[in-house]
Amino acid sequence: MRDNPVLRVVTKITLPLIFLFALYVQFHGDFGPGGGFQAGVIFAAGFILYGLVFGTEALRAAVPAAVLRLGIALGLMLYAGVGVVTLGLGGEYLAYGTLAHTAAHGQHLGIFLVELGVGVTVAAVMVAVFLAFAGRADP
Amino acid sequence: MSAAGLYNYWIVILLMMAGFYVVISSGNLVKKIVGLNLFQASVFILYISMGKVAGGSAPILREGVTQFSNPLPHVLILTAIVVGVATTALGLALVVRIREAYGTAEEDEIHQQDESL
Amino acid sequence: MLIEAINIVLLGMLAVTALAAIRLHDLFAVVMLFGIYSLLAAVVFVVLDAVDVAFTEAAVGVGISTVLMLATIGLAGRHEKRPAHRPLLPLLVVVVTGAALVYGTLDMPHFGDPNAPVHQHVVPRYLQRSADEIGIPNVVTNILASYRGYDTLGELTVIFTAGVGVLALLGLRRRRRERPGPGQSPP
Amino acid sequence: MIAAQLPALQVVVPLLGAPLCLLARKGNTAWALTLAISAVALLVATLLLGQVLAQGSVAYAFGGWAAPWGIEYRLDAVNAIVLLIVTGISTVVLLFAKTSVAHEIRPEQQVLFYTSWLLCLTGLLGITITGDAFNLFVFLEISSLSSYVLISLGSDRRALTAAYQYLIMGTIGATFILIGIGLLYMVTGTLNMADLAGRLPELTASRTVRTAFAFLTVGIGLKLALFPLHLWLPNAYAYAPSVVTAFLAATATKVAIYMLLRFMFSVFGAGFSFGAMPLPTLLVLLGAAAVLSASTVAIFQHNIKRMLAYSSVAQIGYMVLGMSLASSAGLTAAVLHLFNHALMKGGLFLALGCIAWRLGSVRLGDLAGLGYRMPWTMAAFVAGGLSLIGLPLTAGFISKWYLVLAALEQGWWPVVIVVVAGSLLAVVYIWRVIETAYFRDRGEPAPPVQEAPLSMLLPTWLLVGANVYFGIYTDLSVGVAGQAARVLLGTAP
Repeated sequence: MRDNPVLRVVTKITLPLIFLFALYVQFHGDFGPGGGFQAGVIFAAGFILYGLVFGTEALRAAVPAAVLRLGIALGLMLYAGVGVVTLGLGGEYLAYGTLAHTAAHGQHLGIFLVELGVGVTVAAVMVAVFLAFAGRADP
Repeated sequence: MSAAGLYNYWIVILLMMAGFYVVISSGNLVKKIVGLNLFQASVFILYISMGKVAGGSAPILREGVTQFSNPLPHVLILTAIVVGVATTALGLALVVRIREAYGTAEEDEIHQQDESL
Repeated sequence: MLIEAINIVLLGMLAVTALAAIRLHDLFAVVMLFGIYSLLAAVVFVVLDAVDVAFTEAAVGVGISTVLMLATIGLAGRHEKRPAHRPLLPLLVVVVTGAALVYGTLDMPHFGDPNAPVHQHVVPRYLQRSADEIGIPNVVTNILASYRGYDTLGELTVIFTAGVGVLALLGLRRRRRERPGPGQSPP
Repeated sequence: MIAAQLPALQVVVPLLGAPLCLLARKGNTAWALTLAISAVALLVATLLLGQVLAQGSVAYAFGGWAAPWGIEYRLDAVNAIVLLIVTGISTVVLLFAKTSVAHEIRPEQQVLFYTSWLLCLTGLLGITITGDAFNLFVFLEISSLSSYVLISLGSDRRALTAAYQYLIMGTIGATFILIGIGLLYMVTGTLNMADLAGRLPELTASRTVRTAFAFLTVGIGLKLALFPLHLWLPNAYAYAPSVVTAFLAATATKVAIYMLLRFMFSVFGAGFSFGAMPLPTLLVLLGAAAVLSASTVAIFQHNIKRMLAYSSVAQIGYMVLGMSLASSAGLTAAVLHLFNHALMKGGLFLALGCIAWRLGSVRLGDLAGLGYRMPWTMAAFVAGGLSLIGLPLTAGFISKWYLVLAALEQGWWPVVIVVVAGSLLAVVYIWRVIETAYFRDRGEPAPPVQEAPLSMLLPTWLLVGANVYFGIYTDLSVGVAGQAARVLLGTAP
């Protein structure tokens, strides 16, 4: 698969589209179906495609282990951190209304941030799981 | 009268039990995990079925629609699907390690190796 | 009525897929059947108005889970050993469990009934007031991220746990040869 | 202001600690962070118990959304005491963990190990404190997945199969619980436990509710290792790392007992669970079978960890027996034994952890003469064992005494006989260890074995000492347990 030039070129063209679609799903959950989880999965699918076509070593080089760990931790910290911020602002845990001047604004901002957190951790975990399984396959 | 309204649920129960049967009857570690997934996916259908309102539509608010299906089971099942895939990933990782340590993914062969110690 | 008919047909197809998965011993085929099962389930979800769930089931069931299962049978072998005899105890357990569930359906509200208790108590507020209280048209997102946002934090923690677990079990680097034999803890 | 937010902090602090811990570079850093977070959680649990004892019950609405629309945390005497047990045991075992984990877990896995520990703590606390049935399922899965990881890190390859077996059984249990919660939601339209409790009484005749009851009982029974659903437990405890066994044995099954109590008494109500359903008969039979069969099997084990694991199945039987009486005295005994058993099994498994650290083995035969070479460790084991048997002046005596009194109150003589028989069987299996350690020669010249270091002995003796303390001063434990029993029966807020 790795020596097929057509596949490599097509992948290089497709990848930006996949990431764009992931971003669309990430930020469009307000109106249609979608949200952080689905976006994270699509994002990870892009990386996994890259790994399948260019080899898992190339993917390991592109996303080092330390970055993956950071991503896995950061998304969850963002979500849980939003709750801590609302505590600090005098509301209950995850009471987004306190985040902005009006409750509705605060809700929008809060949902935006937690969905982002979901997307980051899900994408990082999926890529890590793929690499972990792939690492066992190579003799 | 009663049969018509419950018929759906009975098929879903059949699906759930098919998955459950695979989990507890199969001796292959991978197939057990597949069974768990079948079992859980069928439970998801049970939840979503109870949220359906005849004549309702997807719970996205828009002009001209007044009758919606129940969104709460959808939310619960979104969470449950994610929990399910997390379990699957962990279970399969365990299977890979067991296969490396024992050279097999069959329950009875693993059991024999541990017995012979 | 049409929806119900479509639903019954889909559920029938699901049943056939599940029963085939029980009978087959080639794990590759079993996993493929599972992929088909997830796809059919996603269609059922669309028919039942759960578009978000359908999207996720397609991404997870057909995508992630199936790929992981294929990867695993690539590493662990694709053939299931045939059991020496048909296990009777599992069959008994399943029949009893199924019978209990069918017994439980007898007092259930009927499929699609708009007056069922599930549609009465908690949910009307989400449908009627979330537009004012939160202001996002997709009610599922409102409940998921705000009303029950704490559940979703838990859900993300589950994913995090799975990530940590897979890293602990398999590691990110290429495999090193390790402890092939049995034995007690090292000295 | 902080006081009002304590219920959220109880779970959120360890939850946020987990990703922080993942970023640690060294095992020791991760350990220090985990210990600090666990200590904070213990402090929070103590303050919460104070709040509960002062004002009866405490509620917390996440996101500011009132229940039943939002998710609610709700505390009373029953879960406040369980929170204290979980955080207390976690902290003491973590004190012990540094040396033991450095020995048993590979360096590159230590950070992941402590991260999983925090996740497991988060899950157990989340199950205990929540007032929402579906939220309980989510946190149940956090604690389950992380405990599969913790168990699989044991150094024997059988740890992998034990973790896998537990994963399958645990997921079946969780799915049954999910079905039960779904059926309840179907007929009531709510997921909030207090709200469910208000709506279920008029539905007692519903066959759907009865099925939900059955599925919740079986599902929780699987997590609880209730006889005969206990088959995953002995291997999981025997092959997990020493500290994991101590932690899980003292907390996970306790939280499962709590779940059973919460659903049977608070959600369904004693009138339904013990009137309309045949639960008392069933529980008394299963409890008695657990005590007698598991204690007997324990006698024939050569691996002491496994022996104590079977003993745990038996101890769960005592708690179930207390529950089956469905009286104030019976529930007091059940909650009391839940508390005391956490102390004894925690102490015993830590003593075994010392032995595993020095000997690299916990097989009975290898312990010959150990009583003279590791005197403090073996003395701790003996003291913990006496509490397990139920000798006077130990915590184990107190809970068994209350259980016997509760059974006599209702004239249930067979239960008394089962308790006495179970205690005699415990004498036999604990005596086998004592005999080997003190009265048997190794035959060959013994390899030089030193006593365990103070960092391990102190936490061990802390738990063993607590067994003696709560065997003499019973005001606190019996008082809270009695209060919990009244809450469960609905005679106190």
